[in-house]
Amino acid sequence: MIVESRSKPAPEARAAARGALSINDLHKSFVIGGTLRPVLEGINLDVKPGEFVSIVGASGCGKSTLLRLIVGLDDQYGGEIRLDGERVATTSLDRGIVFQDHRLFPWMTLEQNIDLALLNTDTPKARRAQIVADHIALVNLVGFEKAYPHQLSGGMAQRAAIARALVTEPKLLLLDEPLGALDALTRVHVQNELQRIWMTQRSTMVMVTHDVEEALYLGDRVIVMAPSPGRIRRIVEVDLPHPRDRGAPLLHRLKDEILSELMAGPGETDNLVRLPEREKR
Amino acid sequence: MPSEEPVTPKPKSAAGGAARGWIIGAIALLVIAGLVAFQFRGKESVAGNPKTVTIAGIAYPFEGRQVYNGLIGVIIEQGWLKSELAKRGVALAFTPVPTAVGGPLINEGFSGKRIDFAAYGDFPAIIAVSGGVPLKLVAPLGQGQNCYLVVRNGLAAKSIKDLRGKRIALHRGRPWELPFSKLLDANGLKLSDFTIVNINPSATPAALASGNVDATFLLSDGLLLEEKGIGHIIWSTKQAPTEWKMRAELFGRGDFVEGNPELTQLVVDAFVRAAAWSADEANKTAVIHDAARGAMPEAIVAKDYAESGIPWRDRFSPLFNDAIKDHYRSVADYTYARGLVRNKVEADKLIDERFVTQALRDLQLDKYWKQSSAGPAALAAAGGHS
Amino acid sequence: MNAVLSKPWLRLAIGLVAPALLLIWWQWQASSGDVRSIAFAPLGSIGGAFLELVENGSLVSDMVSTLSRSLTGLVIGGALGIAVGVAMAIWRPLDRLLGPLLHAIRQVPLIGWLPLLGLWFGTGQGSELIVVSLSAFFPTMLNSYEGVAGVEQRYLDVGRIYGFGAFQRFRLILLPAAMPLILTGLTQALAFAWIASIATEILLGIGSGLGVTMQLAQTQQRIDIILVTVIATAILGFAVNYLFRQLRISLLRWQPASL
Amino acid sequence: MRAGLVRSGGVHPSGVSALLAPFVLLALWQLACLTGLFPPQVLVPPSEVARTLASMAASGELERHIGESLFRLGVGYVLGAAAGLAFGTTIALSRLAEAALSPLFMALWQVPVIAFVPMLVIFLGIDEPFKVAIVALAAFFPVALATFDGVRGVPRAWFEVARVYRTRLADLVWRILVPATVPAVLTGLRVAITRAWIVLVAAELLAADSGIGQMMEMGRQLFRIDVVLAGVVVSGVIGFALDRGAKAIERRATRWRTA
Repeated sequence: MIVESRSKPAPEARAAARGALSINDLHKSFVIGGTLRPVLEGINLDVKPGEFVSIVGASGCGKSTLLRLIVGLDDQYGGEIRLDGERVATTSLDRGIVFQDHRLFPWMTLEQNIDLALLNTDTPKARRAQIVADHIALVNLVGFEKAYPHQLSGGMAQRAAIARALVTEPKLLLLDEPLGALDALTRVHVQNELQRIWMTQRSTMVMVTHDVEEALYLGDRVIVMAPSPGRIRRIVEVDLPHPRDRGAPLLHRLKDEILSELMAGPGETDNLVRLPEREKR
Repeated sequence: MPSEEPVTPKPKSAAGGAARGWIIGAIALLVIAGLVAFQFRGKESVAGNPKTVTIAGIAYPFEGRQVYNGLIGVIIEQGWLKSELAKRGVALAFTPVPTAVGGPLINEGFSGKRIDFAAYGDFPAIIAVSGGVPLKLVAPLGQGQNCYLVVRNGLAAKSIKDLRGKRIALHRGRPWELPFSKLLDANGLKLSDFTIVNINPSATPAALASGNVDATFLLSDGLLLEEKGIGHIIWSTKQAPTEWKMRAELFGRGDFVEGNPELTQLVVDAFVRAAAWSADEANKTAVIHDAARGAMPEAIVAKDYAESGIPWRDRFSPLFNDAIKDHYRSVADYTYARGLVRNKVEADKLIDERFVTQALRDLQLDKYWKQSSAGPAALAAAGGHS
Repeated sequence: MNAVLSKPWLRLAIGLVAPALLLIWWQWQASSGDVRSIAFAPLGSIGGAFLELVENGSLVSDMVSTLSRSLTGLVIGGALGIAVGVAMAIWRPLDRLLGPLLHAIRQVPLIGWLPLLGLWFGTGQGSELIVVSLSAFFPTMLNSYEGVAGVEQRYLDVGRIYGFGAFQRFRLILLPAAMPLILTGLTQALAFAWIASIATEILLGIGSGLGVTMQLAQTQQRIDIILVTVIATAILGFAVNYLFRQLRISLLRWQPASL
Repeated sequence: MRAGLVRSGGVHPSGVSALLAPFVLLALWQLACLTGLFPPQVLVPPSEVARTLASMAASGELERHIGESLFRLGVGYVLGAAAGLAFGTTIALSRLAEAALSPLFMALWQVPVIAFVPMLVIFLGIDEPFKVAIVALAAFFPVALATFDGVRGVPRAWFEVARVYRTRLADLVWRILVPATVPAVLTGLRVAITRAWIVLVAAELLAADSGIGQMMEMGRQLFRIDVVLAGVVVSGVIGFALDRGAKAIERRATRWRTA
């Protein structure tokens, strides 16, 4: 097992071999109104353990569907999705996910919401309280253990959802536009938190976002997808150490490049204002 | 440290709130458990005795329990029947039935063979027999109940003739429909000469008081209407031959009576003993007091029982006579004619006199009651029937 | 205006204005002397009847008897209602199979069942409890079904992600999410069980209960006693409803405060 | 495979399986009668009940009963529901009205209709107005309660928007209140239909020459359990149709509201 050393060795480095995601020739289509509509086609992607990959693309390029397939909520697909060699069929504690709407259970306190993730793990009961407390500290929510979701702000709820996803130490953490619903200021804070957590936890992360800047700031690689049917147009390497400086010229150059690519579109002469298609959840 | 967003009020100390919540919850559970237990108290299961004689009777709510006002009440107090049956290893059980829905409940009990005997009205009994439940009239219970024709205030009507074309409240399908039709026949009238309004007795006082109906025909609650000043009585079965009254008897299930003549004899003996006790002038006040428990006020019961024509002793006479046979023939004819029953009942087959005659001999009471003298003479007083 | 309404004792005072007006109107009807005095007993005689019933202890025993019968019916009918409602919401074929039948039976009035109940359970102790439980069963079943069927798929997804078994899904997601509607069902069931309890006391003939006293008062044309039982029903009903609302508030403290 | 729990509003139980359970029940019932274990007079076989229904339908008696009952239900329900809507909205919108009227409302909500009979007879006589009033009373309470919950459920922000644009009361009610409260109100209307139907039958027991309730009461008095069971079938079917109709309206009206 090769322990890959990162530029800045994290204090409790996880066994680096976990969390290798490989997707080959993935295709998926929905039956909408009787006709078969392809949503994802010919997706090939390999994510190395501990790597942070961002996926960016116009709405309707199937990025959320891709995540639902990887996490196992939807098991109807062609092709292969393997995590550390195991084929992905249904949900498993090895693959965590954070949704755009935080989906904390309104009837549970913050503590209970995070603790429920450990319910079916083999962590002994005694240690669970400690693990939950650690993760609440990790996302800076100390003092709100007994709060109900309706008593938390959007940003705090989103951080709680991240804590819940991390508490099972999943090999792979998926983030489906986790910061989409937050205001700009909170989003920057949570991005920093996310990066700090990623560097300490060292788990593999795949984040879907519509914000190119965010994708570049956080991702080792940025997958640019094209819509209908969803396919990978280009993979952009971001060769900068973490934590990164938001003002780095490389980031700006890559941002303009990706944006122009996204805006150009593959030769379709559709007008700019196109009614956003309701993305299939 | 990223600055915190404004947060809604800090969650109150959950520990304090939760503890108080648990205490309230515990108290609430205790109260509910207590109330539920209260519900299941006193539901002792009937002793699993192979042989049980079950007698049903109209029961009244009195001081939180069901009491039987008539002869059944006396039987229970005397305890003679219970001990006699116990000697033969047979248990005695009583089924209380409310006045509001007495007849149907007993008929359903009879057809389900859950009831062996019932002291109840003539109409429901005939209806049961015509419905295919074999019953036997094993003992007459006195002279029957009086019915009253009450007219609302401000209406100067002296007799049923004056009410022609008026609105009369009559609860259809109930036993006192028969004496009303006899009164009409005696006066050459028909039901169609009136607008008959079908109201439950509980809604009648208000209807009479508000003038929605001009008159009503019902049992002793008529006396109450008069006492409350809502109307005045212009006719009652006291002015008619005794067999016009609404009668109630002791009926036994046909197959039980055939199969267990000895037990039936004991039951009839008990009823005759109770009748003898009630017929004794000395017990008059006790009888009236018991009859008022959970039913009409005592004064009304006394007024209802007060009848110059019938001596107190005869009021409880268990003797069979032609008047009773005529009564049940007319009930059978009326219910069939009115389409209340689908097949006609043979009244004579209903009556089984063996047990009363035997009981009178066993209890040396055969000279206690004389055949009541009610005959054609009394008929004349009923308004010139030809 | 809001300042006035915020002080609890002032709210209570305003709350008593309408009942006071009702009593005055009542007294005016009762003393009108004509026909209406039949239905409107003057307050004095109602007070007298109240004391009479309290002295012979029948009012208290009636209230306890009716309250215990309706609460027992609520406990039995409610529990069954939640179980069946939830089962039908979780297991679709059961809903398609049982749903229409239960919704049809729900519409049948009490009088329809009495002969059959009398047949199977006799006129003895059991049948009135069954009737009361039935009347509590239906509203709870209906609301529990709507509660569980309405649970959002996104919460169930979270359950799947964390490997919830069927029982965990029920205890941690379905039940709490459906709790608001289940409590609404139970509140309705309480009112229906209460009314059914009084109806059975009249129709099935029971020893004691507010319905029994009401029926007896009607045959004896004691309007004042009827009104005492009505007032007792109203007060007891109001109290139990108030307790239910408090239970609801404490059980649903995770919900944002309403308007 | 556990069927998805997404709100099943759209899926209408397919006809066949909906009829399966009633059919099985009828078959069992017929079997029970043939065994002779139960008295034929009380547990009347379905074939017998069908024959009675047919003969009553032929004689036009059934049609008269149903016609009168539905007429009373219709008029009473519309009156009761309208009053309920108005009352519910007023006590929801105005804090003062709520403080003044809701205690009395919560107290009367539990009182059985039988208690109002003497008063109603005095004022309305014993013919149609009396029965219509009883039905209206039965429908009033659930609708008022549901409207209150519905209006109170409207987010306060919407009212503030209305105040900012100084919308007139009529627009406020029509454009904001009505669409927002439709789901809750419709549920209340649905509960009210069942309540009204059951109370109507009880009212017909008290004083009526026709109507389903009267038919069943006479059936029971005359030991014609087949007539009573015919009444059970008719009231079940009619009640079920009314309920499904209300549910269909509710589903169509709440289509815009995703779970």
